Amino acid sequence: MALIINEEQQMLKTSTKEFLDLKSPLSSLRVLRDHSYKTHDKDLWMEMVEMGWTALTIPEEYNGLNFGYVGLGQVLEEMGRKLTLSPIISTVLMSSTLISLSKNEILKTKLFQEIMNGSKLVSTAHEEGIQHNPNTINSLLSKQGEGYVLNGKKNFVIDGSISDYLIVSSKDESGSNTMLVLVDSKSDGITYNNKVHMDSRTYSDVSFRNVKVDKLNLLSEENDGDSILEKTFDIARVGLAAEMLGSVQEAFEMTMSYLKEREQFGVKIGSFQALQHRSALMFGEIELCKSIVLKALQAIDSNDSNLPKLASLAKAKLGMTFKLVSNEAVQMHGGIGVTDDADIGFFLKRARVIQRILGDSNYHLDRLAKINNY
Amino acid sequence: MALIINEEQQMLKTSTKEFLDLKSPLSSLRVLRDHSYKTHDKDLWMEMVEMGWTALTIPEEYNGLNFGYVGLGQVLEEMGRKLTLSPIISTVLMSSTLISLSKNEILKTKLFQEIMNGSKLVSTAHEEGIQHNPNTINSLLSKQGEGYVLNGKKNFVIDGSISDYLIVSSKDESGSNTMLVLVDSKSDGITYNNKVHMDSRTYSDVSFRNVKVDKLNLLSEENDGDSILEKTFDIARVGLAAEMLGSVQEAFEMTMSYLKEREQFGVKIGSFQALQHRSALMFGEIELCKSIVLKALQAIDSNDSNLPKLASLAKAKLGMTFKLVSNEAVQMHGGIGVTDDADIGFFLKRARVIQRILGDSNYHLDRLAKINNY
Amino acid sequence: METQVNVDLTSFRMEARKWLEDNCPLSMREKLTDPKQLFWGGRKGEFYNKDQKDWFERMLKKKWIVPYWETKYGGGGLTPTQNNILNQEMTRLGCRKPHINFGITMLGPAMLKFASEEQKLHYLPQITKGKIRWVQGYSEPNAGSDLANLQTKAEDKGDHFLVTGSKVWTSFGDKGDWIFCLVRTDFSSKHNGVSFLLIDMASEGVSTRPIKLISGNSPFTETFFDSVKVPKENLVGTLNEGWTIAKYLLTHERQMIGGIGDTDKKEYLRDEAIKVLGKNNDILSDTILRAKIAELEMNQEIFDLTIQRTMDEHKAGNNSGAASSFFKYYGTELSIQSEELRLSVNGFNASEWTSEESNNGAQARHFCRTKGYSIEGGTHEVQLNIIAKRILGLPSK
Amino acid sequence: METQVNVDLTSFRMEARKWLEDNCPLSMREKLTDPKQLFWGGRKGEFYNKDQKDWFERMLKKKWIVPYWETKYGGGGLTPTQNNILNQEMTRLGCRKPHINFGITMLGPAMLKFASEEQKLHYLPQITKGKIRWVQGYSEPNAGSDLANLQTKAEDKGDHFLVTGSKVWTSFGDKGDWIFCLVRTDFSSKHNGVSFLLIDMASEGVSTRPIKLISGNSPFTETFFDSVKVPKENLVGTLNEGWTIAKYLLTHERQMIGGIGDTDKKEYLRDEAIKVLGKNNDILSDTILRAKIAELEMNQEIFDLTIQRTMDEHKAGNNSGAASSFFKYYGTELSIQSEELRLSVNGFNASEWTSEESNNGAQARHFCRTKGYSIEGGTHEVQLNIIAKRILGLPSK
Repeated sequence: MALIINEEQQMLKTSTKEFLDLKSPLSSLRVLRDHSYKTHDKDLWMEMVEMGWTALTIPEEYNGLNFGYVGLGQVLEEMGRKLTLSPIISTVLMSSTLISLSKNEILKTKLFQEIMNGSKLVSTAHEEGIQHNPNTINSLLSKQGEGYVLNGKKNFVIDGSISDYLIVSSKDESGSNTMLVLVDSKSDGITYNNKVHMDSRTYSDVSFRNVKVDKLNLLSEENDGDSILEKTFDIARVGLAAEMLGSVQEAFEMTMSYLKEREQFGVKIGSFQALQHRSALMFGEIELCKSIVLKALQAIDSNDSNLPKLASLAKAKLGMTFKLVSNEAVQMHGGIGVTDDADIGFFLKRARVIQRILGDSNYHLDRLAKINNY
Repeated sequence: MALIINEEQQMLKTSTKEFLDLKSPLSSLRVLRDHSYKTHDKDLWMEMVEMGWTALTIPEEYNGLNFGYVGLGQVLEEMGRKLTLSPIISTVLMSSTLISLSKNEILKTKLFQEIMNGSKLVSTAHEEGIQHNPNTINSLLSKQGEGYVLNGKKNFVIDGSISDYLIVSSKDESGSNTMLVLVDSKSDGITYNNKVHMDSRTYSDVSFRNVKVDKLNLLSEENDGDSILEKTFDIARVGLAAEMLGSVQEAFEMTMSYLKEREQFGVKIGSFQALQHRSALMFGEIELCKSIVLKALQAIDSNDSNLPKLASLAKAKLGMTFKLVSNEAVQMHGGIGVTDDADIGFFLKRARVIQRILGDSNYHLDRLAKINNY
Repeated sequence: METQVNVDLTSFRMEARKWLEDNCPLSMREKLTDPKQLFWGGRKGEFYNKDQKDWFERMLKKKWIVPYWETKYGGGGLTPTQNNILNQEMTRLGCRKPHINFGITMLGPAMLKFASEEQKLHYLPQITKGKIRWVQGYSEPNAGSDLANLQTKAEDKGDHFLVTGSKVWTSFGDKGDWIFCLVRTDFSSKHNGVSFLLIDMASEGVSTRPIKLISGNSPFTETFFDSVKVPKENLVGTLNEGWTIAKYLLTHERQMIGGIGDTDKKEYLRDEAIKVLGKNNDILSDTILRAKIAELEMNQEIFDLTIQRTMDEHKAGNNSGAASSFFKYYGTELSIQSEELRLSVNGFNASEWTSEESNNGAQARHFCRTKGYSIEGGTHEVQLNIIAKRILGLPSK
Repeated sequence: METQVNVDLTSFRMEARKWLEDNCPLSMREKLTDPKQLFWGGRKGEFYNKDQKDWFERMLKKKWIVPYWETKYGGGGLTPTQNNILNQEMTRLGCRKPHINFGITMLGPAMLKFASEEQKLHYLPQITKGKIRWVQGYSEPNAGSDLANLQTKAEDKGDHFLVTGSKVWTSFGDKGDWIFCLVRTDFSSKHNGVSFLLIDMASEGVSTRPIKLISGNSPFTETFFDSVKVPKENLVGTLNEGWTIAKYLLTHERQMIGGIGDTDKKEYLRDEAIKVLGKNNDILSDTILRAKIAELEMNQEIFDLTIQRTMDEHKAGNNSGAASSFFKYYGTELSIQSEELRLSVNGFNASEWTSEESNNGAQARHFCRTKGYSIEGGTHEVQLNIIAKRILGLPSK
């Protein structure tokens, strides 16, 4: 497949950009933050829903747009440029992806409809440590009568404070099967500790204490829990990388503009060769980022068996580049760059949080080596 | 102890510099190389012996100068500036150090005398793999009658092609004791494969096949073989770091001169800010190098129990800095830098070889982590 | 003779140790967990608790607020060696500094070198008593690292200067009493037309506005001067030659930011990593992070040795060592890298911003704060320029 | 219609595959182990062995030495898509290139764009037959990366130019037949006074001297012109506007050095490391080296994708992608880093210089050779300058 986006995908990207330029400039983040760290603008979210963003990856048979992940990637990239706050990561990129991999057709049909019409938000609850660690699941799903009860603790649930449903990973009583269940977020026995992080987004630590789960709410069958989870993670990693790609480009472009504008010692600071070389190096890294993000997005849509490797390449590379570029962007902005008045600092902060979601660069470099058997 | 060299040490350093400026400029290396990779200039070595360099670290009770390793470090640093070829690393830094740790007083007295009067050269043979690995010794010293026989293979013996004696590490028949023995390099059963390396120096792979060893030639007693070897290695690592410090400074200074001299695009290339910043960063790294080398040399003389850590800090830091500076030096010399006509390339090549001796930077970073228990 | 000196120093050490043990409250020997635990003095200065007050007052009485200044200026009159010993003993016990003030670390040294005897006798004793909280004013909105472009002007009005303009990056300008400032007294030349002036911030026409940083905190203000009358005797040094004093002061600032003279006990990132991440086959479970921590700690350890070596060379009368620009660059760079790695170590916890458990996001905010270190007191880029030109002698275009 | 094209391409692929399988000797499908295994052609060109000769002559007869040039110029007349398919099939089988010549990769493209029809018909067919080994002459002893400073002059003597001066870094100048040169034809302006000239190296007054590199080998020479007569018809393009051709050619050179179009089969450093160093608890025993290899291979893989993306964008008529300067910089940088890591992997063996076991120090010499990659064809620094100014639009002073 050619490593370019097609005309339809380009149109989606352009319309997303135009929409966000108008409705969600970078300054929106500051406004929401300064309103007691509001999680997102609900009206804006309904507009996004109307534009079909929650339906992009849903197959036609469920009345979705079947636009694929390359399409969703373009939307995420543009949202990354504006650091737009919305439930798209939790509900669409993670939960809807997970649901699409489930064989529970009844639940799938229902949830897809609720996601597409914007009536429900869904979060996945899967982390149990302070680092991403998909291999550790201590939460327990025990049989009780016709159904189950869930016990355990989950960390860092994205949008946990606003979602209507939670999809929770757990082990069955044998300890060998990974079980994925959907629970109503208001169920008895669920308690939340909502925490604002440095990117002004809210993540929740969630406790489950004897939470009743109907057997109809099982999203995994015997034995497919792990594979659903792993594939969801890989797809989400690529989606996060797409978001990061947008952020990296925006931070870089803002910095290039600043270098062309700001004067010091009587000349534009962009004329200093040391800054020019550092800028050229960043340019190169960003070119690399564009290629791996697109390749990995295509791999999702084409069901490429290399997805795990490509997902790790994307998450590792974007993590490193976002760190580099956000550091250089703040540094090159000088004094103004470290003030809260400047928007450039938002990228620095987002870089540090999104880096950790589903594995940081160290995690994925290590995973790449393991995939390549060393 | 103050981190400065005293007046006597400074005088030794100055006189060494004056001597080498005259007798062994950087160009000598080229001359020896172009004479079929001659190992060293024998007359010059005898002059060094007369100046007392082989006696510097030998205690007064053996008629040595007892000048200590800070003193030897100054000599090695100056030799590093000229990349002087001589047996000082093999005979003085490694073998004489090892001998000084032995309790075999008869052998010690004899060898010290021969080293001090320049009549004998001594190499240590201790590597068995293609990476430094002090924990692997497969060479075997078996009892035979009154004495022993030695079997095994050693790699990368410095000056193995010219030494009169070899000090060889081996295991006894129990496999648990490390034995250090002195053998005449011409003994029956020893064969050499001499190899010129990229630094124009010769290293030997040496095979021992039923080589007879007199019991009087044991340098270790039961149980002290490992500790003698380990301490010898740590001292030698610091000495190598001192040599590297000289090389790093010389390569850097040659490059700074070139930057002030060479014109391109109508200006001195040293006026380009990108090169200035890279130069400033190198300057900083070299300042750090000076501190750790002196601290580690002092630790040898004061029998500081932190020597292992300081030796690894020195070898790791100097390895990284020599790599950085030799790369930058060649790059900043541009086209001329990659020609054989220019001397700057000699530093590039030496950096790659000395880096590997007794553990490269990776090895020592790993060792530092282990010393600090993580 | 030599022996007598050593005996005296040893007994000084023993006395100092005993005095500190007797007088430094236990809570004043704990690691700082909050900037409020530092006492900055001045008109608005308040003590955090009784222990802090006791500690300050005991040290004040002992004349050890600034132990190494001459007694006529309110100092303790200690020799450099005695002062070193006192520092060592304070570090050994973990004693906090009783008082922090730019008057001690920056203005004081400059006054000792450039001020008139009258000025010294007037200002320095007040500093040693913690009566004035000093603020510095160099940078201006459009000057940044380019001090030669200063616009704040001081017009000569006979018995006073009339000062108009503004300064940015004045540390805690809203909490300070007096500001030492660079002002332009002559627009005809760039470097030579600048003077060094002391201004009472209670004067009419002085106002401040906090600058909020990306850390969410406001350690700096913008300070405005609207026709402020400043008595002529507040000029330090020669008119139009304030640049000399500024350069001298910047050197001190660089060393401060670079971490020289920090008496805090060391905390190792590796210990935090071992605790949080655990080990696997005896080595830190994240081997990539392990290598990065090892390299950082290598450089930290060698940087500390380099500070020591430079001080020792200085003592030995040899100033061939590295310059303050290098210390400023490298010291801040290590702090920045260290905080970056700490984020990796602590994962999801590290980026918390508001929760109580995270002490109001202390770690994340501190990380953000370090991003300013490579900009304040001359950016990284300016330091590298200085090294290249002044130390390495590389040519200008 | 679309379908018909696809059918044709598929059958072209099948035919090409079969032809290659039938005609490419097995030894010509092995990995290169020695530069001599490449056939450079020209007057002094010699075949390494019979297989090499057969392979060259069969490809020559098939017109596949330069398969994508028009048949009137001696090419095979393949479309870009067909040519791509042929390349893919050659890579699949591991076929070596039958002939290497700067005439194909550098001069040819420039002539196709800038030469007269007469010149094209004269020179290009000779190139496709491997008759002339071409050499390039841009750099001069005191010009380096600064081509505007060229001093080699070509004086107009009516029917010929008289060329005097010298060139450095002429690749294999001692083995070449003709050189394409930048010469100064007007000293009154810097960029515009340069012309592009073809010179027969057998002409009187041309001499060469090998330049020995730190690798110990001499892939370059210095070439001297002592009043060399060059016919006027050897001028390519417009007089005094050779700079345009030079820039075009440099772009090609950058892509070549940067590794684009490399049809070698991939060898992974990780495999070498696993073999040499072994594993410990399932991961490479040297965990620090492991992380460095993983990072390098990550960048190699993504760089390859970036070449692909750029080509795909180009095909789609979109040239927004990265420039040749970036490919030159990044491609050479990856080669350099890879050889550096290979030294670490192979330890004591890696630095051998002369032994037979080490193939006369092949690895160490190759490492040394890569140090030139960041200098030849415009230094790293020049590439970064170009990216900063031309792509990012950053201002000059």
